[in-house]
Amino acid sequence: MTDTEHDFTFAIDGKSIPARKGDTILKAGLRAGVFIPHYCWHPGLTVAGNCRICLVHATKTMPPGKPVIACATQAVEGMEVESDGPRTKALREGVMEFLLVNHPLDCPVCDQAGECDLQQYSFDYGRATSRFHEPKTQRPRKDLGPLIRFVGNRCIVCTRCVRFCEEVAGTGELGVVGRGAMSWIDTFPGVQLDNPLSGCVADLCPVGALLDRDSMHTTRVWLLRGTESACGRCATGCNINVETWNDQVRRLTPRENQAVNRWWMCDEGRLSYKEAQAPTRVRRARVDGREASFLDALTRATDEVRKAQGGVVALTTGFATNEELFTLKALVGKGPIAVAYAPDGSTFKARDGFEISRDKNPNRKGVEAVLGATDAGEAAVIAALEAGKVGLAIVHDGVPGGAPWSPTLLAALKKAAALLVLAHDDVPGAPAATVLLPAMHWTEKEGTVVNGGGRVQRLRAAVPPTGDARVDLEVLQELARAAALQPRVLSAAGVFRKLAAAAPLSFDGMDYNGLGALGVPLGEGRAARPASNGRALPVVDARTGYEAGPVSRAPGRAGDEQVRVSVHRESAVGYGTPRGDL
Amino acid sequence: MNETLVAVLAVLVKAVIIVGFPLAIVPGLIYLERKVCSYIQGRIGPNRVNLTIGHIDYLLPPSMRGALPVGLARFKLIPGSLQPLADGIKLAFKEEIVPAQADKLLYFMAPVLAFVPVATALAFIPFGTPTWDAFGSGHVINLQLASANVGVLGLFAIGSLGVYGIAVGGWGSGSKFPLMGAVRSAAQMISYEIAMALALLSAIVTAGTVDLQAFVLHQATTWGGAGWLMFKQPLAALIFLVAMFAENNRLPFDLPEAEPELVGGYHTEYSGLKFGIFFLGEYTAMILMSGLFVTMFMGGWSLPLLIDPYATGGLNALLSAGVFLAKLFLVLGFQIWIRWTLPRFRYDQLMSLGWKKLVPLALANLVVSAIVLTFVS
Amino acid sequence: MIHAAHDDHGHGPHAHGDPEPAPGESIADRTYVPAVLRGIKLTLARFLQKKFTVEYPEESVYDASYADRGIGASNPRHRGEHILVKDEQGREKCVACLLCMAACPALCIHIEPEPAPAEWTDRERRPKVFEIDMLRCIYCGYCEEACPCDAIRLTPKFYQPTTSRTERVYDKQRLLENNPDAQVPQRPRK
Amino acid sequence: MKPKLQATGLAAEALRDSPFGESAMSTEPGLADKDMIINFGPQHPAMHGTLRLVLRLDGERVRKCDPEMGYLHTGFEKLGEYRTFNQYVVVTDRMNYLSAMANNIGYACAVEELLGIELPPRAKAIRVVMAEMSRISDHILSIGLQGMDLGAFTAMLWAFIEREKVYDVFELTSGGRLTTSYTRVGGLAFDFPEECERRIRKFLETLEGVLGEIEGMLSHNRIFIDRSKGVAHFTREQCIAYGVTGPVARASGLDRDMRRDRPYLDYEQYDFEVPIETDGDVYARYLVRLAEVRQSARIVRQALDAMPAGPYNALGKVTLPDKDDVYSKMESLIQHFMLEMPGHGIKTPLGQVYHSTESPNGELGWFIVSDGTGVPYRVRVRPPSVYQFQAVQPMIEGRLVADVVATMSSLNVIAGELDR
Repeated sequence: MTDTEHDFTFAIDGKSIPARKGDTILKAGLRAGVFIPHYCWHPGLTVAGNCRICLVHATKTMPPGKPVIACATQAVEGMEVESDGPRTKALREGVMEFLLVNHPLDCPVCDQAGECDLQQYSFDYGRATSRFHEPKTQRPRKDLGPLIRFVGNRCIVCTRCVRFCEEVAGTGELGVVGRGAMSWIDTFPGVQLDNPLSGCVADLCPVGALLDRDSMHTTRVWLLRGTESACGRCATGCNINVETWNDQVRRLTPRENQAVNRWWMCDEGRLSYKEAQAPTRVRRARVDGREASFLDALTRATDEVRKAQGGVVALTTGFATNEELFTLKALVGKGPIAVAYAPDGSTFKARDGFEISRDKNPNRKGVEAVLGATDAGEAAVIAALEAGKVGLAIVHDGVPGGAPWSPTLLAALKKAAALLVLAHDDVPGAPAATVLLPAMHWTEKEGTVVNGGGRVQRLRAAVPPTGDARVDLEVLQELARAAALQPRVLSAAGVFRKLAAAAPLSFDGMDYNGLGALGVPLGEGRAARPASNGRALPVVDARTGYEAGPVSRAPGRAGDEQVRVSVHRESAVGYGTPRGDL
Repeated sequence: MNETLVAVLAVLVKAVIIVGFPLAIVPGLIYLERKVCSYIQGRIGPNRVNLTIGHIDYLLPPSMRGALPVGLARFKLIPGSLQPLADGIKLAFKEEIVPAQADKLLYFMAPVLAFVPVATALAFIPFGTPTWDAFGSGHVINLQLASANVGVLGLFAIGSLGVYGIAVGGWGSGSKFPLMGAVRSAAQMISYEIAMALALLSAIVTAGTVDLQAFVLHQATTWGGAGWLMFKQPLAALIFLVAMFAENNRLPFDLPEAEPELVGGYHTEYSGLKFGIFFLGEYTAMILMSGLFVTMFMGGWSLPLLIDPYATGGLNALLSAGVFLAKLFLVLGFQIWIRWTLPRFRYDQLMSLGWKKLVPLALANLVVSAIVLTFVS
Repeated sequence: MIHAAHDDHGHGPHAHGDPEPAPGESIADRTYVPAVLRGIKLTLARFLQKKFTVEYPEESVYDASYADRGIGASNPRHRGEHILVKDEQGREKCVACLLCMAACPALCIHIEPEPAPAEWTDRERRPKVFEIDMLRCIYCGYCEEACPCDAIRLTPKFYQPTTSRTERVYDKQRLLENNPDAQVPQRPRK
Repeated sequence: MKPKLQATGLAAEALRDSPFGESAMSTEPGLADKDMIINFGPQHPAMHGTLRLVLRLDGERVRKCDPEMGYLHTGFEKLGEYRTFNQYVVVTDRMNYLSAMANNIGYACAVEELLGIELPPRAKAIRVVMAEMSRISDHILSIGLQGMDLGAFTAMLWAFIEREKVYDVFELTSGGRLTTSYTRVGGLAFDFPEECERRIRKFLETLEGVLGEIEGMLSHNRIFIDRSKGVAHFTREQCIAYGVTGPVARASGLDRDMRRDRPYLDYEQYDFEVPIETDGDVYARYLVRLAEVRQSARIVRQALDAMPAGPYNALGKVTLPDKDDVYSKMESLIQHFMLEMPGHGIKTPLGQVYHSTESPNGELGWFIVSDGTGVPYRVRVRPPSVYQFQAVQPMIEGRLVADVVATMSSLNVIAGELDR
């Protein structure tokens, strides 16, 4: 916050904190980088103030001298808050001790271990030993809905989940049952926790009381390597972490992006990584109906491109990345491209503005930006096919379950001299492909997509391609190279640079790495670009930088697999780098 | 029985004994060496390859195994007594690696050169009473294969050839460490042979003969049977003893091998049976030198009160041979004991000891002995 | 005499004007003879002493007869082969919390968790795969230290020859059956 | 065509000349001025570990010597950047593998200094006992090996027997004989068992007699003295210039001992002397080691006599809680998890520390840079052997081949410490 944006300052532990009118101590402190522990408080939810871990001592409160909860106490000009002192320490020790009194010894079997606030605060603020000898209370354990399991004994009744269902989802399935030590969370009678955002309560839960049934008991959080990506399931394009272990996606969790998905993501998107392992998935390449090695198939495909001598048409979908579309466009040249869009699906509008898009194509806006208006594409492709001028038809179908091509178009493909299918699943109704190559799922892809709001976001490869699949973008570029359209195969960043140069209006001034974790809206590339240096390399702290090596097994929750500069954090601060605060 | 026949037979038998002697005794010596050193070092030593009755078990069908009482089956005659045999089998079956740089002829010749001369020189050592009227044939058998009247010289002439084995082996290996070992060995043997010969000269002067059998008789008949030259010529005996260690490449003079410095010295590049023959040659040389020491300084086969030096009976001959063997093992045991007690000299120190101390000392001893003897007699 | 000559070595061999010549300097020493005699005396003494060797396959240092020398009894702290501890019902105690895998400095433990069968009411998770690569293991005992359930222990078992490398990768079954003697008592850690 | 070899110095000459090439074999004129270049190691009976010396020999005389390292590359410094502070203890075992315990202790002390932890008195006393036992085992073996390299094999095995007894104690305490992994940041892996004290006292009783025996075999032995006196002479100034520490430096009159000069683990409480010799040769080093064994025994006795009761781990949240508490108490279970889970655990403050201890071979220093995470940003080790290995060259140039082994064993260079 710059000086002009704050209304007044107050002090936490002697440090001056700028604040706006109406800010609570906790909020202003967090914004200024002073951490005050909290369970029940969440930036996206109303203040409940029931966990009491954020108790601090402050001046100018009523009655004076009484500890206050930082999450619900407004900061006042000149207020002095003690957050890291002996008195506060005693308060937090007391709160932690009470929270742990009835907490079962479940860390070994609890999936939250490793990302559990209870563990963290107990270690940071709690007592070292227990004074409690009595038996612990027993509360129920049940499945609240298709995605969520509730383990009552671990619950600290912070009511984040209750407030989420009430205030965000607006469905209000959850409530607190019982009193005192025997209170827990439950659904109202006859109701299931099955709203489209129900998975978020597992993310919200600071302890292991609400768990994601899907990924339960299959891994541990410290083994997961997170990849900052965007959800490729609908036009909302939620920012997510793709969390993997042993080259398998284990779960998807939302990442905060106020411009896109706030803190949430939908259940459909959350489970969509399973599409990558669908049994119908194309895993092996085929040439003339016979299984072939990928290299043979690719060689055959490049031969066909050369034979076609420009007589190329292409079919693609709203799932292709901008880079793939751009390469496809170059490959086709003046030839037509038909685009198939997934049909509209269900939508859901949360009460805080988060919306599941009706449009299920993650990159419809991108197709429009890269290819321009495409309504005439299908007719032009059919016309070209019917005319018998097509040497090669390329079907790029990266849609799980297959793209909705029109039967006419598919029938017309028979007329092509050769048919190259780069597909994720079988393409129903399509004629036998000359060359069939496996395509990638979006969790395996590297590239950019444009969400429904016109924001250019990066997809990042979290796992290697399944089966024999290679990188789609590289396959398409190999074809372009065979057709002597480009000299060498570029990375996604390289293609994006060419794309940005070729599409001056929409992608103007954008830099692939400069898109960052949160993306940049179309047309605002130049404004978003850092003024100081042309190409900002992401700077990471040294430890994360080293751990990209194969020797390490240390977990990295936000691994950036691109070129990075590793600087010791002290040095990074000294250099004033964009992420020097690491 | 025909005297000639007996004479021929006797020579043949003696020859077999002399040649077989080292082959028969070296395993025992190796066993002794390993056992002594391990006992000194707080270990048990070889005790796994045994003459055990229980081994018969393995000849029985599996169902009958274990039929022997455990005490009987586990009974070990001499623990580890078959270890030298096992070593020999191991050596025989080990791969023989010939270095690429080796001079093949020399490389193959060296072990033979190291073994044959010392084994031959054993012929000069008298190992029993000189006379034995075998089977009443009237033929007097000398318990000494080659009863040359210049035995000492002969022994030295032949025995000294052993150094060629080492020198040739070191050179022929075509490797650096063996070469250094060979050079060291040659220099060391030459140096110490001088001191040794001078020490022997004192003994020869004292005894007045160069016939080894006569040496023994001289010692057995003077000073009431205790006229051993180690008492008459203690300094010469000491010098001879020291030089003997050096001649045999035994610690503290084992510089040609010196495993911490030269890896294995001249036999670094040898493996398998060729190494085994080197090994054999080394121990035979030890037997030879110890035999010489016993003969010349410890009264040979004689022992006062027990052996009558002039008797010709078979029992007396056997007894005297036994006495010789006992003395021989005493000296061998002493060598082994010293080996596991002392550190090793350095090359220059060894040379200085040989040339600057032992040679002048031996010379002085010789001169004094000569003078004293001249005046006494 | 020997010791006395060395007690003051902190101040140099000649510091106190010791009338005795420095070791090896006397005329007797220069003849090498005393060293030889002293050496023979010492080696002879050793020759007659009790031997230190333990004849391993038949005996071990853990035999009671060697109590005076060393361990004398199976040392519960000895870090030998691992076992997976069984509970009263013969199931593995391990709940696949994967802390041992995280603590292992040699990265030799591989565990894949799975939800426990529904009839196991006392726990929710168990290891589907539990493998220790014993060739990679450095027997540091960190896995045992890390285990919050007393499910993995290092036992004094150390005799472990096999004829192939693959046999050295112990799976769950082998670890459960490995050293039955070590299953019963709770191993004293401290 | 032969590939062109890019190498410098003696090694290049060794490569160029075939090991026994025509130059050395021929009787051509010029043979006399042709030196022989031999590789002393990395596989050589007298090279304790995989050390290599390239020697240029003129007969038996060493004209030039190139000490080389790089044959036991463990990468222990790099490993430190991938292991948590506690996991790294097992790597320290494998540096100077003759005194793993001393390495454990030195490393743990360095991390504790970084964290600013004060150890409970019992932990300190146990560490002192273990460090000194480690010194005894290292020195006594070194003395024995000194004998072995000069041909006195028996003394070495006697020394080995004593070392086994120390290892018995180590096993009883830590569960491991050679690779002890005994210390943890903030304390120890296990408490010191009662039985151990009895065993150590018994060992110390017999130790004096054995030292006397080894002395009888070596100290007064004229051959041993001839071989070691005046050999590998190194002056006090040279020691300083080369950074040589430990018994080697003290044998040259460099009166420096970290235990006395910069006490750690409350070494100032113990009454001991730092043995000094001034000759700076192999014999002096032998005498210093011998005297240090006696001083170590003295320290061990004092530490055992005054062994305090109480906890053996630092209080607070750095050390693992008691296992019984982990099974029964939530706070302890959480603490256990937080310390064991990757990405959590001991968080050292941002900063760096250099801490050195007196290991049996000399000053063992640890330079640890922490970036505030649970894993060191950089671990730099200053192992004494590296500096002593550098000193080999000036020590043996101009001397005989036999002196090379005497020198090497007097320096007690451990290959595991050299490469990083």
